[in-house]
Amino acid sequence: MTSGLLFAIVGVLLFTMGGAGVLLLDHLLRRILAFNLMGSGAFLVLVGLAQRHDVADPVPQAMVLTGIVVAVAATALALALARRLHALTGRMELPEADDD
Amino acid sequence: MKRLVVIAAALAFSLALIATLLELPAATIDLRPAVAENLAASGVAHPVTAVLLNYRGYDTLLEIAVLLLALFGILALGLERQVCTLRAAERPLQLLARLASPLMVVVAVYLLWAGAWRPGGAFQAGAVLAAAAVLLHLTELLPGWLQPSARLRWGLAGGFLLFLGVATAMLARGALLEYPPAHAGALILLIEAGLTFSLGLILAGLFLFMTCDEGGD
Amino acid sequence: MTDPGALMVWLILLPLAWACLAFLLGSGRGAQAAIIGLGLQLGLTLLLAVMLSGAGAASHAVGGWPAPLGIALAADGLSVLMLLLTQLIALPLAVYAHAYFAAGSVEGRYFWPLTGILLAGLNGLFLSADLFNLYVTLELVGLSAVGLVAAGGGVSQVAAALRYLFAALVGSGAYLLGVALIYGAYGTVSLETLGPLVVAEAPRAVWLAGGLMLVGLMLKTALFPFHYWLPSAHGGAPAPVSALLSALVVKASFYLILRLWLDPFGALVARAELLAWLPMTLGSAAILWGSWKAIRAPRIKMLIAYSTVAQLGYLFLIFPLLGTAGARQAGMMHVFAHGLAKAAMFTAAGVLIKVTGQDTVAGLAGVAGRRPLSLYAFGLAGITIMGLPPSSGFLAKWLLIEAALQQGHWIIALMVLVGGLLATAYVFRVLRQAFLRAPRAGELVAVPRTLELMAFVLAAASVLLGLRGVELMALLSIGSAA
Amino acid sequence: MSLALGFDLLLASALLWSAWRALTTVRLDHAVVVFIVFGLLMALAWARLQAPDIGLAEAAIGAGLSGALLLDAYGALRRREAERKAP
Repeated sequence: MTSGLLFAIVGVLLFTMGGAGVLLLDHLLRRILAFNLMGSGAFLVLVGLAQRHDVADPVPQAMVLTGIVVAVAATALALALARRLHALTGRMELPEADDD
Repeated sequence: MKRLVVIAAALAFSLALIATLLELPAATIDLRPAVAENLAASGVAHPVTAVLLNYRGYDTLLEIAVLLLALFGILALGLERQVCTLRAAERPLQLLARLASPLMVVVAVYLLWAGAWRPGGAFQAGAVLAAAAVLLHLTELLPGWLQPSARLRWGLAGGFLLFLGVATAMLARGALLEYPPAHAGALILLIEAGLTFSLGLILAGLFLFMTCDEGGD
Repeated sequence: MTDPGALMVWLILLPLAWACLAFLLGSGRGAQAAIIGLGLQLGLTLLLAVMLSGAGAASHAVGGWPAPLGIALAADGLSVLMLLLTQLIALPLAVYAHAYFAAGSVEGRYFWPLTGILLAGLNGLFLSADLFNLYVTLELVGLSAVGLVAAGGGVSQVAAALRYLFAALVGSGAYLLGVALIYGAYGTVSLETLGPLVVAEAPRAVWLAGGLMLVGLMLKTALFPFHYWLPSAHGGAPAPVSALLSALVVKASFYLILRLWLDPFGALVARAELLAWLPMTLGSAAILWGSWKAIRAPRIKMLIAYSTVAQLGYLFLIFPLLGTAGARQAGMMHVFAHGLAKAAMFTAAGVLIKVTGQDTVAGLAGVAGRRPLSLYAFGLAGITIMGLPPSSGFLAKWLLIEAALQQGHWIIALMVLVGGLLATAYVFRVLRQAFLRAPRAGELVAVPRTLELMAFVLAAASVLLGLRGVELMALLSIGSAA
Repeated sequence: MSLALGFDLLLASALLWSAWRALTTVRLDHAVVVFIVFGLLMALAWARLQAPDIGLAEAAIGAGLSGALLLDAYGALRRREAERKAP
């Protein structure tokens, strides 16, 4: 098995682990961690799968660089919102949906 | 119950996907020859930088917009900030930070310059600049930021505006971001220099605008 | 400018430029820059539509690098219609927002930069012909929408924004994994190149990729049962933001589903015909559930938000019928009808809430006599939502029923009729309350006339479009094989 | 089994283990620190995938900046909770 394929498989596992985490965890900080794992997983699949014959491919590598910056932007926004919620309510979990 | 269902679904999905990855035939198209052939016209010698700032430079332009947008989003929350004061910190730590931060600026400039032919470039350089600012903040040498002044706003948006301006100017020649091969290297370096500066400020801002949203003491 | 490529590029550059200007100059001059920019964008879009209807679909290779090495922008009838709707709705909403936000408020200050980036993301999304570039535009749209929901808000707004953010991030994450699998299978993300490559005998990874992208985009479109984040986000945001989100943002991911469904995944879909009934079933459930919740909602903006959940359902009824041009026209007509009418409803509701100082349906008692223009706007938008002639909503439903009966799928026609009846129930709940001859308890707050005028313009457009809708939908044939 | 494959397998299991711990470990501060370790392991994985550019970016942005943001957020939570308990 090549490094590319191996890390693509790790990427799949990280993605589903992160996805399940976002769905199941209540604490917002953990959810943000889980979302980041999801992103890292998708990035590993993108590069790993493209390089499954172990030859470097600059195109997906550049895409992942873009993706990492987008992920940090999303993380920062999520943290700012979570901190705001904590400042207002003292809680780090989302309140029940207020949808009536 | 929900937990079990989600975990079972995640496991089943992982296994199915991994099985399909193992049987996937070779990709139909290989872009590597095209990347290599056009490298001479791209203005840089490092393929990843060529993809990032030339072949797919449009992605990068929009990605800077995403970063700016995150910053706008944080500022728009209207955090009730108190004045950010500096606390007393350990003198040796401060000395270390004072020594390290100019060094980090040098590293950033090197990464920016080296990006043309080897790993490095504006993002890594900007991140190092931001790390220097965070370090100065953690050692109480740099206070967190409140609402940005006009000058800081120009600094934050300047790199993006420069990129946007160059991209637009190229439109007059034919296509958005179509650099003339003779000047591509210089134009990319100009854009990267502007981006490094603004990315350093934006990434530092993501940290420094948030850190003052509550009185620490 | 005679080159359609340059027009397309300017539609993305202009909103980015005025977003930056608004950030640098502050809200007063920022709003002026935005309104001028939006006026230009509308002009450019009209020019693009005229140009394409003469010369056919156009594309622009960004950086001068043709796909698959570079990124291509492409405009066909579908993109042009979405662009047209976006600028048509954004301009009156900008004028409305300029009057809506108090000078100096933090949500007013950042409304312009965030909206500029949102519109650049939307225009970029409608023009992009590259799966990874589409991911970046999806993030631009999603994150700016979250920022707009949260801006300057209290607990419920911030919580709604967070719920929305996680839904948007999981949605775009699933989409991104799909893109990664496609790149792994074919070595390209260019839509144009992928078109002939994706055949019915595609490897299973491609099927999974399509599934991931579909589910991720459904989550972003808030299709039932993924609608859980929508009511609190659309119902809790300031009125101009709610209007932008309901009228445009959810349509962007719907547009992308439709585009990818037709091509490059058309070959896969043709092989599994039953697949088209999945979106249709979910859409039907959305119509029933959303309408039921709208009929029961105590607060007016929640009522409108649940109406959006229901109305999005119609868009997914067209999938089993997509073989005919009529079904695509019906879908796009509904996108227009709902976009204009929903923007009108949220803006009118924004006026009524400002005037009465509270947001319950019960609190509207007797408001008709005092604010007739706003209520008239709400009523006109209601006519479109219910689908009464001559509105564009009627035309959309007519086209849909016609396409359904032509192919013998009477169940789809039945869903359209049931949805219309349910919509009548919740629209009349508001109107009946407003026309009650109840003595007003409190004083009514004065509001700028511009607010009511813009709500009226949007509502009138949604009705009058019914008279010229067929001509508009003819644009859909640009660059379309069928 | 070659040395390279052995290293890759070790790295892969370390990645999965640290990801799992970041989600499940009881203490929040430990979770954040494990997440930063995960970021550094990712940087190593990128190096193994012949992607040093991403490795640099991951270490600086993924582990460094995200880590600093998360730690700062955690610190803010602790401070505010302490204030609430002892006003």
